Amino acid sequence: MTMGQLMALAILVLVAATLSGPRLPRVWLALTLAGTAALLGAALWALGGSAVWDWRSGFAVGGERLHFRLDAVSAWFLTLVAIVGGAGAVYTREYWPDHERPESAGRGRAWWSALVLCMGLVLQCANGLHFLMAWEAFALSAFFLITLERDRRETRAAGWLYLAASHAGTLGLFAFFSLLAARTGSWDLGPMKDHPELAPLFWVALFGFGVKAGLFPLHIWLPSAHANAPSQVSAIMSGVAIKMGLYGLVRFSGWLPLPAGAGWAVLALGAVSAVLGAAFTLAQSDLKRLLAYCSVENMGVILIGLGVGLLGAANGDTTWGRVAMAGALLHVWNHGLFKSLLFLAAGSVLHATGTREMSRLGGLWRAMPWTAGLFGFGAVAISALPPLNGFVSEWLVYLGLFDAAAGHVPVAVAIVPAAIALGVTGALALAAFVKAAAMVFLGAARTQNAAHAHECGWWMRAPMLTLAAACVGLALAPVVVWPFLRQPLGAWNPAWRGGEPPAPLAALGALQAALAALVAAAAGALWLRARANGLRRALTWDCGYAAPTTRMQYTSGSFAALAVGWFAWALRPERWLRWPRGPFPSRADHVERIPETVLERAIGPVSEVVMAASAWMRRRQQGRLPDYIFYLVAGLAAVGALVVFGGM
Amino acid sequence: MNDLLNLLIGLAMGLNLVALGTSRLPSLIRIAALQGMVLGIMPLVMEHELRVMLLAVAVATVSMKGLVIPALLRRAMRTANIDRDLDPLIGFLPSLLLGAAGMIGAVVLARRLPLRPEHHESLLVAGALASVLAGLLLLIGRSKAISQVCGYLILENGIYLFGLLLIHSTPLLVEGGILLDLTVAVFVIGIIVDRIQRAFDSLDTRKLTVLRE
Amino acid sequence: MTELLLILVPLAAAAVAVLWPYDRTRPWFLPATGLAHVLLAFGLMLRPPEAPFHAWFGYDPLARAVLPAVSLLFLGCAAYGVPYLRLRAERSNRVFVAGFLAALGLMSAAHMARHLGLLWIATEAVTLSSVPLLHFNNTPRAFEATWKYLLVGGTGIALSLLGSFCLGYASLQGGGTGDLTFTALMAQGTGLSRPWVLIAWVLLLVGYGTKMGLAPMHTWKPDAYGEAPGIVGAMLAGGVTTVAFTALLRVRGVVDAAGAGAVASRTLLVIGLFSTLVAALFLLSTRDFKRMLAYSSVEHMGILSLGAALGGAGLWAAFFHVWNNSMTKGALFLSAGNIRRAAGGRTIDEVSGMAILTPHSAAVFVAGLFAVTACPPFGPFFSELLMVKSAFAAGHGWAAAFFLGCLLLAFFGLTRVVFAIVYGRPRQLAREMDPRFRETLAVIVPPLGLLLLTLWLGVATPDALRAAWTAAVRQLTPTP
Amino acid sequence: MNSIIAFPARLAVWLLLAPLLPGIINKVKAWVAGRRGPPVLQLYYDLARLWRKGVVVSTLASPGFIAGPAVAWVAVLAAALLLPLGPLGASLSFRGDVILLLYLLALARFCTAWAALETGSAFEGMGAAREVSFAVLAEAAVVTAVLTLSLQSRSVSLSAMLVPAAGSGTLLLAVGLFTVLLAENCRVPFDDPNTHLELTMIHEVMVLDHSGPPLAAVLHGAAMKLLLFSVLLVQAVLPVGKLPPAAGAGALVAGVLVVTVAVGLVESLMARVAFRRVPLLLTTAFLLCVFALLIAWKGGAA
Repeated sequence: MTMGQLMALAILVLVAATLSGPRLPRVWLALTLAGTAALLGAALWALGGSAVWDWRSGFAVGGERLHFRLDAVSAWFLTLVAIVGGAGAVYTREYWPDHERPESAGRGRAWWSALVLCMGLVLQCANGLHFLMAWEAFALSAFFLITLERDRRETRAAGWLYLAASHAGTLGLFAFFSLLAARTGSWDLGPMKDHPELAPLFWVALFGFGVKAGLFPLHIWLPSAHANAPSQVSAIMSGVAIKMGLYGLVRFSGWLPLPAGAGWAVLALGAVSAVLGAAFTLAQSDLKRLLAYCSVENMGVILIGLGVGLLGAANGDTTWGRVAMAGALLHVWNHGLFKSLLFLAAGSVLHATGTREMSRLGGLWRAMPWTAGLFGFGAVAISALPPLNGFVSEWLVYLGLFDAAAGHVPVAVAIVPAAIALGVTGALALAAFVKAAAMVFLGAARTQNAAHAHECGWWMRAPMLTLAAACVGLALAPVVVWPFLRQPLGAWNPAWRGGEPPAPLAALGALQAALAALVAAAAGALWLRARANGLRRALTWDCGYAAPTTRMQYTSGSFAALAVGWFAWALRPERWLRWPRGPFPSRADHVERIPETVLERAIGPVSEVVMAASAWMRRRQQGRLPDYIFYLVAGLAAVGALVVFGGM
Repeated sequence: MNDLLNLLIGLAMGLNLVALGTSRLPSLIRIAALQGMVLGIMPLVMEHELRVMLLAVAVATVSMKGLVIPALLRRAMRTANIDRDLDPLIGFLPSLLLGAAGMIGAVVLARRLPLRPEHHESLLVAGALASVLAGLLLLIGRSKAISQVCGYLILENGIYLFGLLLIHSTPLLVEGGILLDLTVAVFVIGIIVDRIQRAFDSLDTRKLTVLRE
Repeated sequence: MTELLLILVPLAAAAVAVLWPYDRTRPWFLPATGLAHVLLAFGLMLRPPEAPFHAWFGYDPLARAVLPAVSLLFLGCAAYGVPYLRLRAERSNRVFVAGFLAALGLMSAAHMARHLGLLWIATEAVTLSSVPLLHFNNTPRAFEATWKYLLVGGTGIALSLLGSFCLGYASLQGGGTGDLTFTALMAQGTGLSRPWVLIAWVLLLVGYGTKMGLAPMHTWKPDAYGEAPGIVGAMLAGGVTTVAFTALLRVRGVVDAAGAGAVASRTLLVIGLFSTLVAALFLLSTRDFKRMLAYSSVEHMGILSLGAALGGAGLWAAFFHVWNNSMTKGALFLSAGNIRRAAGGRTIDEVSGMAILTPHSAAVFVAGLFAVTACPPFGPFFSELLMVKSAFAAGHGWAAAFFLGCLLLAFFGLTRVVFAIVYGRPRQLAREMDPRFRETLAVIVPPLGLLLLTLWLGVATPDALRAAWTAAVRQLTPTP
Repeated sequence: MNSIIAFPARLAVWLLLAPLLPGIINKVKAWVAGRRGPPVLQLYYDLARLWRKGVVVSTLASPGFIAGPAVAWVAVLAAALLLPLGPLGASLSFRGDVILLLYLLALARFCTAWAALETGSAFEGMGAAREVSFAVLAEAAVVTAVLTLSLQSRSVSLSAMLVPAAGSGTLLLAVGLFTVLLAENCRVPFDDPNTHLELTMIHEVMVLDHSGPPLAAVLHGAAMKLLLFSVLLVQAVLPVGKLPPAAGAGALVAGVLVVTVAVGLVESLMARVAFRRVPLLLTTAFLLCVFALLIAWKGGAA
């Protein structure tokens, strides 16, 4: 059985799954798992050997022959699609079942497998026309997944915002691909480094794909969409879908000639996304919104790696560029895995308590130990702490930056600030995830529904465990991943087709394993010692205060206040304060809200101007016939003027 | 020959100004009808020998433009017992001035345009343009439905005038078709006006503004 | 000779329908005639007569490239008309059916007219024959809409007549024999007197542009489409506009041959982009979903004239888009008609949650929305993408960018309205919805069929059509 | 020196000598204040006693409450072992180990904060919030310092990095790192380890609820962290690696002592700054490191 047959099988099975989704949940689950398994097989096949599946159809679709091409770069992303797609499908069975969601469960299943299928197609289309088709189909199925719960007003609003932003990006891609086709004379895609005149197109692509990837100024749609979507959808959106935008950037930065400023721009964009994304992450008080902003941050980290890679490739295919690029690609996998894990865990919290508001949760670890443990695991991983996998990829990116800096390369002006930005990002992310995990799972329950939470079942636990296991694998044996990782690296830049790891991955892996063991041993030992000495339970010693209430706990807002204050220039927090007055103050309150700065402060005013123009137009058309005739005559005059004076 | 034609055209152009200046609905209708008749007899003046088809066309035009449609409009006006003053959106004096300016402009333009030798002396082009302008001016400047129909009539008269330039070249079949279409159009408009007057109790188009943004 | 049947069959059917005594069975004339017309149109397209039947009338490549689309659309509307007229059994449908059939015949005539004067006559006749269809509802609103349609459209059509005369005079002045067939005019070419040609172009563009509904002459459109029954709206948006567009193309061919092609392209480009912008701005804040369709139609007319302005590949894409526009508009208007009837309201303040009340129509409506906003795999995606591509290829980069911006605004407006009426909870008005209306197969299949046609056009464009469009492009571009 | 004895030696240094530093600091403070003060070995007695004591755990706390200190302790120890120790060298050295060191310290911070939040106490939440927030600025300074070192030495592994270039840059770097040391180890002027006003504390308030062996782990970990930073600072300033072993060891010990005394002096001569001013101070440290970086860069470029 060849890779091509495997791919074809996967596509057919997923189509069947889509059709079976509305009516037959079990069949759907089986088919979706089979399809994702086939996808995974094909992807690993492509990554294993440097085989490339290249297939052109005999028939034409939309006037162009289908052209599928599965090379290592596509396969790298396809792996993620397959894993998360399968895990989410299993999760759906318990999280979004027919008996709880009679109206939307069926649609949800169908669109889910459609989404997986479309993302798979996007990764394989090597023809601009079909790439756009798959791209838009993927965007639309994502839209229908986000709006599954469409009787909720905010879900509809979030869905519309997503669709609008996504369409803006798609129109950017319209321009990109039609320019490409207009200049090369064919819709076919492939390496075109030998057309220097195509270089400026990179900027159009950066916009088009950047919207989907949620890079900082273009991320406006991301938080609300990921927060309001059903959690398994948030997981695949945040873990995989936004990576499609990244795939576009990687793919076409590898195929097209690049303008001189490309690496610099990408690096700067990445640094901004990373730092500000992290700042916004810390400031959020809605668990899923926090996770969503964290995706912006991680895309920033990946983009820093990509930017260094571009600079490295532009400056003579240097080793440091290779390291950073490897880190970026590896972080794609890592972030995909633990971000999905975190969203699934958040979903199980939402399922158990019915709220995403962190200041209404707390102390859940007792009721839902599995979720708590898995979320904690994810938090450590996403804060890029050793001994987990997040660290491995960020370490590679750091290594690229440090190598470049140590080498006193000409582009160090860009490299050094990026390194510092990455450090700040790490610290912010750590703060954010300490906060998230602690506010939700530690301390005392802040509300009744938090107190009466229940653990999720195995259908939801199993996918989370799978994702966590994958993370552990990547963490403890990064050197095993290298043989796969070098394929996309080589496919992206043939000069980097080298065999040996760019960094002491083996040493790092060994150290991480040792550290893990040591940590476990130490924890165990301390626990035993404490038991031996006698372990007594008592009230929290709140500095002698004997009657602590749950309201006394630090909330997410107060936890973040300090750092938020430092980033107020970007976050623009809105505060409403009423100080306690008089000897026996009746009431005092302090409301704080972190606005969607870009959306409310930048997009808002612009759209108001447009709407004003629209209103002006409407006032011109009030049903008075003489006016209409006048417009007609005015049009006549205008056309006449254009004819007479237009020539000169 | 040509002088007679120019005389008629001048008459039509004068009627344009009167139409712009009049403040009463019945007189406006009368003016439009009169202009229609004047135009109707022009082909007979232009042609040397009388052809049956030509005669038929002339008769049809005169009867339609001069009699039937005005009658229709009068009926609508009477049944819709609306006040006979047509309150202008553009005042009478301004419309008069605009009309005069348009007429002068039309004459100037007609002089600048390349014309066939046999049309050098005739006022056809100028008259056509002037009537078209006057018609548009009425359509824009008067608010009552009937007055707008009159404006439309005058506009069409202008086009008809221009059509006379081609009377030798275009086959009468086409001419006839065009005339038929125009008259039917105006007829339909008349019918609709009649219907509207049943639907709404007034023909003031300022009241016909339910459909709006 | 058989070409004439395209005109005569509907007219004859109309005549018979007038005389037909039974209100219940009369509607069946519509699908019958539609089917015959489709067969004729496609048969003649696939096996075209070697020479046009007459210098004045003929099923020439241009007609072959456009008329079958109108004929298909008519078939869809006719199929829908039967159940629709059964719902409106309270009043006689004699005039309606006759007018509808006559309109088809006259539209065929207008598409096939190869003589300046005949073209105008047929267009005007189409306008007049659609008047009784417009005020079929007999409400004051309908009459007001008709009134505006007549006067604005009438003024426009009058101007186009003046333009036709000017073009005729241009040929006379250029020493022509006064033969006003397009072939003759194109043959005369640069012999035409340039000033008159330019005047003619301005008048004809504005005149037929009014019929097409290009801004700022679009003002009659929302009123007419908003008040007319769904099938009439579909026919106006997909058929009558096409007539005017074809007319413009024929004239443009002459202007091109007269050596003023650059001027024509410039004006078409500007007016097309302006229409797209105006439509987008109106779409952003309109609340009535039938008027929304009207503005969307204005937008697509702008797209068509943009394609015409680009010429060559752009013109080809414009023909492609004519087909897509007809099919998509048909699907949208018919499903909107269902929704309108079921909801008993026309604005997003009165209507919502139709996905629950009329699931199928709502689904078709949403799919149609994505089709009309150029989302793949529907046809408009391909035609508009081709248009953007040819715009870039022709070096009109800024025009393409502006165009894409307008598309984005339009997308915002359309999605806003459609989701508002489709999703959410049903409103009170829908409780006392028309009791006779049920989502039967008869009212779902026609719009669905048209939608599938759009899909088919996009995904698997038949080579016959591609060939037809190429031939039409060749006919319109003068060979130096 | 072969690693069979080197490794135990290093381990011994980190585990056994670390608790000396707080003692010395306290001695210095007492001496400046004219008191006798606690014995230098006080921390050893405390640790020994705590290791034998029983444990009181908040009713809200999860097992993480015990695990946290353990993990943090391991993380600090691991970080320390990565750091070359003068003539003893590092136990393991590879490209990029410096980044691992930074992130191990981050792991320690994560676990301490986690354990602090286990109890749901407002005070410990406050402490944790401050710890992680100030770490943001401190991290920037540290990363800049490390970048400076790698620019100087054109290498990215600690053992090769710690070869200071003589010059004004080194001085700036020293001051910057010293400030970071004070902040990271929660000394005056950032924090007052032995005040009893919880509202003003960072680190101490995070461990309010710990007792017995976990508390011992926390205290020992803190001591090790202090030693780690002073060793890093000394080796960043003095060319310890280049000297002959004996001299090197002497220089290192002397340097660490100087740093410790300096900490003590700062604590006795300065007062805690208001929290509002802390970011300012950290930013100053960051800027010092940036200047050092620029100098190192020019040096490298020349």
